[in-house]
Amino acid sequence: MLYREAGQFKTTYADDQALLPIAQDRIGLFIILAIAFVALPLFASEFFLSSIMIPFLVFSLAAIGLNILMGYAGQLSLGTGAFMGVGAYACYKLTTLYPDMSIIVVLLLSGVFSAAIGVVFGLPSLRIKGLYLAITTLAAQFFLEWCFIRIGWLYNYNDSGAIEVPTRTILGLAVTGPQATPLTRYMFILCVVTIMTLIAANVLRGRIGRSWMMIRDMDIAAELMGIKPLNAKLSAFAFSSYYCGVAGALMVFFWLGSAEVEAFDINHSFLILFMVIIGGMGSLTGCFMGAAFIWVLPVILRAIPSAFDLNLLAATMEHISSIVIGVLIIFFLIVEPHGLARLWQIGKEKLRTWPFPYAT
Amino acid sequence: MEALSIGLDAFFLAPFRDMFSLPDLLIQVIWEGFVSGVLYALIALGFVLIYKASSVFNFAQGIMVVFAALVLVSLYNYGVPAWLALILTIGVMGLLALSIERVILRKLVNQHEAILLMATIGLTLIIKGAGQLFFGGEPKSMITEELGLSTGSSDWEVFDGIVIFQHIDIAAAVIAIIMVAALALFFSKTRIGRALRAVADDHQAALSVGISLNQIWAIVWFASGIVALVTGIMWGARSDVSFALEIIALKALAVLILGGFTSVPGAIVGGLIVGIGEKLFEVYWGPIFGGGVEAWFAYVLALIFLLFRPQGMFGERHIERV
Amino acid sequence: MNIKKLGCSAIAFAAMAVGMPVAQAEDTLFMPSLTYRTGPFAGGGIPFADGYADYFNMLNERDGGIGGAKVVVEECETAYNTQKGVECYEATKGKGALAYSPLSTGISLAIIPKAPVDEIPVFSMGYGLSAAAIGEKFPWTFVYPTTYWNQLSSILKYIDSNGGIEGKKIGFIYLDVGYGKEPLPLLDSLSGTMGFEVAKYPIGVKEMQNQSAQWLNVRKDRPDWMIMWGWGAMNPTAVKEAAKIRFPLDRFIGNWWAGSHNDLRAVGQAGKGYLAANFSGIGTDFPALQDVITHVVDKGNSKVASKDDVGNVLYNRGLFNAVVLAEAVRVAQAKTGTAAITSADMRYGLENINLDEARLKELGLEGFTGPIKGSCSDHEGAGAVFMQQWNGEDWEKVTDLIEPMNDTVRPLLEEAAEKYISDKPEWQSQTCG
Amino acid sequence: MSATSETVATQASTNGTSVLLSVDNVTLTFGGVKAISDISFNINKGEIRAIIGPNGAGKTSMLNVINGFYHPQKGQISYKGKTRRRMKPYQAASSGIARTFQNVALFSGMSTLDNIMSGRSLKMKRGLFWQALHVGPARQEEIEHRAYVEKIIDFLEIAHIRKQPVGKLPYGLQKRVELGRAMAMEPELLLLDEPMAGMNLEEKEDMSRFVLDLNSEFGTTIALIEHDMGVVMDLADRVVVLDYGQKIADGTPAEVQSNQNVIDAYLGVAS
Repeated sequence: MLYREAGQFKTTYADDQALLPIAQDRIGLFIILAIAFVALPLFASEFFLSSIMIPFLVFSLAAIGLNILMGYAGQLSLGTGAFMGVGAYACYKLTTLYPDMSIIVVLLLSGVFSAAIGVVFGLPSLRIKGLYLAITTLAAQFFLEWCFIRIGWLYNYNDSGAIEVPTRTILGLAVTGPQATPLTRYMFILCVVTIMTLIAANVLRGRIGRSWMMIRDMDIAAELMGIKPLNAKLSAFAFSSYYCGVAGALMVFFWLGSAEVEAFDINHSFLILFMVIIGGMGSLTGCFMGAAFIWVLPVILRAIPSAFDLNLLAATMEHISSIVIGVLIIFFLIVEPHGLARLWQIGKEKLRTWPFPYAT
Repeated sequence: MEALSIGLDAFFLAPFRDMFSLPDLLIQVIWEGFVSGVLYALIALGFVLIYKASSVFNFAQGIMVVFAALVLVSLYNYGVPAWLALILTIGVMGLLALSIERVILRKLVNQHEAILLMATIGLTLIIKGAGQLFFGGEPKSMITEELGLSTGSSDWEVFDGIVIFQHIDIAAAVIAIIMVAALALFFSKTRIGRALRAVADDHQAALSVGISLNQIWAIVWFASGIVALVTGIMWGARSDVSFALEIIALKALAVLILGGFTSVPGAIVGGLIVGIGEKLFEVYWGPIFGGGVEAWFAYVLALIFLLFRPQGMFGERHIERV
Repeated sequence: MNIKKLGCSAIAFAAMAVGMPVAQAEDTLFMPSLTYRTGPFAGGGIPFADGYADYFNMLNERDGGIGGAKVVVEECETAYNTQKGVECYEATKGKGALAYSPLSTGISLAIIPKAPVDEIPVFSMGYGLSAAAIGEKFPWTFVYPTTYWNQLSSILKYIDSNGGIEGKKIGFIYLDVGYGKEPLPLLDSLSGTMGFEVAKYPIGVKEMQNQSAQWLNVRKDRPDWMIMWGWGAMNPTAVKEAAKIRFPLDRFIGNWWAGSHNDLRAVGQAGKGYLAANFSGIGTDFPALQDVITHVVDKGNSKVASKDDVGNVLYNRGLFNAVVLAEAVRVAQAKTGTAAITSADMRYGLENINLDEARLKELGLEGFTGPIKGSCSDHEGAGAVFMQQWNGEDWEKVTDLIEPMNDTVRPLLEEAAEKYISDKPEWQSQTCG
Repeated sequence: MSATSETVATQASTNGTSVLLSVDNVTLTFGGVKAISDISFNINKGEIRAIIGPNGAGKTSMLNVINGFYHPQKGQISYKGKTRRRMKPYQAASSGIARTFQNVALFSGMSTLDNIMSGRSLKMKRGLFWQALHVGPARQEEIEHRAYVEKIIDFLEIAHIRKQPVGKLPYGLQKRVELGRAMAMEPELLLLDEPMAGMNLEEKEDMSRFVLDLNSEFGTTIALIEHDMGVVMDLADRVVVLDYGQKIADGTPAEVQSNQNVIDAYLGVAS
């Protein structure tokens, strides 16, 4: 009833090509942003910011990275964790080599390294497709993991073999390291993620994004229409890995504070993959929904027993949440294989036609 | 220049000198590679069976290995005699296959391969959670001797050295061969087996001659459940039964790349190549890289292989049409 | 799930979101327990978590807590995963956590930098950063009773006293992560001074149960002794593989995380002779353990799967972790005069701990472990380890305590501590005491 | 062999029309099976050229050779005076060859609008930087191309399905969108692979109208494969007939229709 586009006429192509052509969507986004930028910083607890919102944003960004590759360019990848690792290690090396360089610059540069590595491991995609490609990205995953362990230079030969985040400031305010408050870190990540999401949305609706989707939907036709598969696939790998790399750097620098190689292991790749699947391939909104679902839901599930004074073991809860997520994945695949984003869209369509369900 | 020639020597010649200076060790390395190759091949075989019949890339194969072994050991620990536990475990795997077909596959008929793959990822999470919930996460020892498998070893004196053969490894190889033979017989001699092959070739055609797809799916899942159980017993005997085993199953993916998703001989040959190759590489070349190269060798091998033969070892090159 | 329940959980979630203080009874001591009862390392995590919780529960049952304040143990499952560990830390720190013992090097590394900011001490008992032994540099981190480096020196001393170490070849097989690699610098440095040769065999986490290639390398290199820094499923597999290549198991020594009952039960008779370092007593033959059995286990308040698990190596290790924390609480209570101490008091307590023979006897733990005495500069206590040997069915203590080579190790630790704080300007001004 | 191509070229120039594309002695085999053997013909600028023949005659393979998807073992293709033996499909596209497919090959996950916009890919030049910001030149460019695409949408009368995902459109409309996508490339040579297949009479008439208009209004040279002889006779200026991978006739519709070889091939008379 409230969600109607009737009466909203577009008079220019520019209006019609806006990211959110429907006014209600724009209002909704505005409310979400207002909550994220104003309400949460004012009212949310430290735990909520540092253990729910920060990981949620980091994972959303990583999911966007993977979704660009998988959902938009149609190239399955199981190496997300490793690409995030490249970003994190690059960020660490850069900031320890050049301590005076602004952390923002370091962060943006670190994505470049993971983009480069992404391109190298994307090369086989020119000959290999589908599931076969997914398994070759496993080679990237395991080989890079091995490099993170074996190449001591990457972690400055620390005895612990881990990268430890030094304190970096912006305008005198600590944004990384233990001194940085959850609020500062949250606001920083929120800005980065918001801007990068906007950029992704812009790129995806332009020529480059379209060329990825052409390759995804019908690679032969795309080639016959002048798309060079080499450029399209590698640019998708580069762009996707850039996002993953920045997400990895954010994860270590603004969330964990330190990381060993296990932080980027194969399970991490799967975690991001689940987010993309659950959220919906080929949907940016879906990335956020998927990240919320996979990361926040278990946190809530864990909180339920204590809310009801149920004396359940933490481990039991862990098993149950694993089962619940597994069941939900299958449930979604059966009910709506295109993920939460599609469900959301269907919901909106229903609203639009309500109360006449058969109107189109 | 000199450094380069030393480097080339270290990489291309020295490993072979090492091999021939201790031939008994070389034989041992190849044997160890062969045994782990057999186990990789078994896991890959589980994948192939299911993929052939239903185009489902069963990601849960690895966790099924753990689950089968866990059920067996836990039943024994509850006081069930070993032989009965084995039979009951086979029953449990059958039940699992049946419920997977009923609850999941039947609802996802004709969906895209990627969606079926994801469904098996969901299945993995469920089995993992349920397995730990019911049986606990702590590692358990495999009931090797109780199942009548010898834990001893035999020596073979050769080239002034010895090669040690663990009886359990010999048993693994023999049982694997028997299983592959049994499967081959099943495929070629029985009505259901022939139906399975028909399904693999063409779903529509199979349906039109009155073969129930549901029945066949349940059967292949059951068959790979049994393959998983055998793998679980063998690998469990080599170390222990714990959820860490699941990670090894990922190596079967590299095997599948080499052998192709639908080829039983491919799974076997691929398994042996990966098994023997990685042991040789780790022992003779690993020290050059600081060791631990086994972690990626199989995947990188598969990747390089794919670049030259994208269709796999036994796959046919197909012509793209528009 | 009905609407009412949904509402309740929504409220719980909202409470979490805005950080409503959770009502706590007065005079409690909140001890978070970051456990891993799931995942590939659950085999080590479960008994440790049980011992830890049972000891505190025993104190509650037997003495009504510590100094009149009940101990509240809250478990948070990490699955040995750093991300989840950090989440657990953030989730529990606001509830008045007194100290953290995450039993994971990865999680320890993640929370050590947070400790001075949140003012909650980290007690990584025999794991984590070795450099944290230097109290001046790491005022908020404790590694009693000893560090990996000192432990390694004790193991090398044991080898030296069993046929000499000079000119020998020592094989070092380790889990290829930060934990396993930590002793490498010391090993390299001591190989020069003590005159032995080192061969290294890394085992990737994914290859824990697939070690045959590395053991073939061992067979090729023929080391005189093997030392293992292993964890989880790596341990039983390694012992089995060693037995397979006929490596003499009485020359194969695991560190204190590679010598639990869970590890060797899977090996059984085949593992006979295998040695491991340990610093906490084996079995239930201590009054304190008997109290745990009477007050907790027999009443069905323990999470142990069977009563036989009480007294096994890692159960006792977890229990010992709780013993040290409880003692630190007492020291802090004595100083402040209040029962409900703060985490900053806890730091004082940990730093001024003095578990001497007499005190151990009072606690019902005579002979359980060596004495520990902390100080401002010494956060490890330079404790000694003993060797235990697997007899095919159980562990037996086979040596007395072997003192570490503290004189050699301490300067290296100081060097490492310097290096750790070199890029942390805010750490350079802090000091102990 | 070269003599033939020379004669073709001379023929064309004497007719006063310029040759846009000529196929010279092309042979294509798949693992020993000949799909096309030694075929030569040409396409003049501005004409509608039909390629006909029974099933399996090698028509689609011929189109695939022309736009570089298959590489012939023998022979060569000359396009706009340039001769290339091996050409990548995207090179063909950038030199102005567009095509549609026998089995609709639309980008099923995208809307009608996006599908047609995708035809503009080669015309759009702005780099990643401007696209990321989506202000200034990139936005301007997107809007300009949108205007052109809207013209095509009007021309093809598909404005009502502009925002719909193409996967769910009826077959006839999908074919139309595919034509639109090819038009968006502003091709000089448009290859249509059975544009009317599976259509009812009304749809066929619409499509014929579009093809003729496209040829006359936009001046696009068109080569089409079609089974419906009626349609071919109405549309085509010249027809080439293939059978079993060989050229059996070439000429105006009337000439071809009366050619004995063609009649035999279509009626299945043993030759």
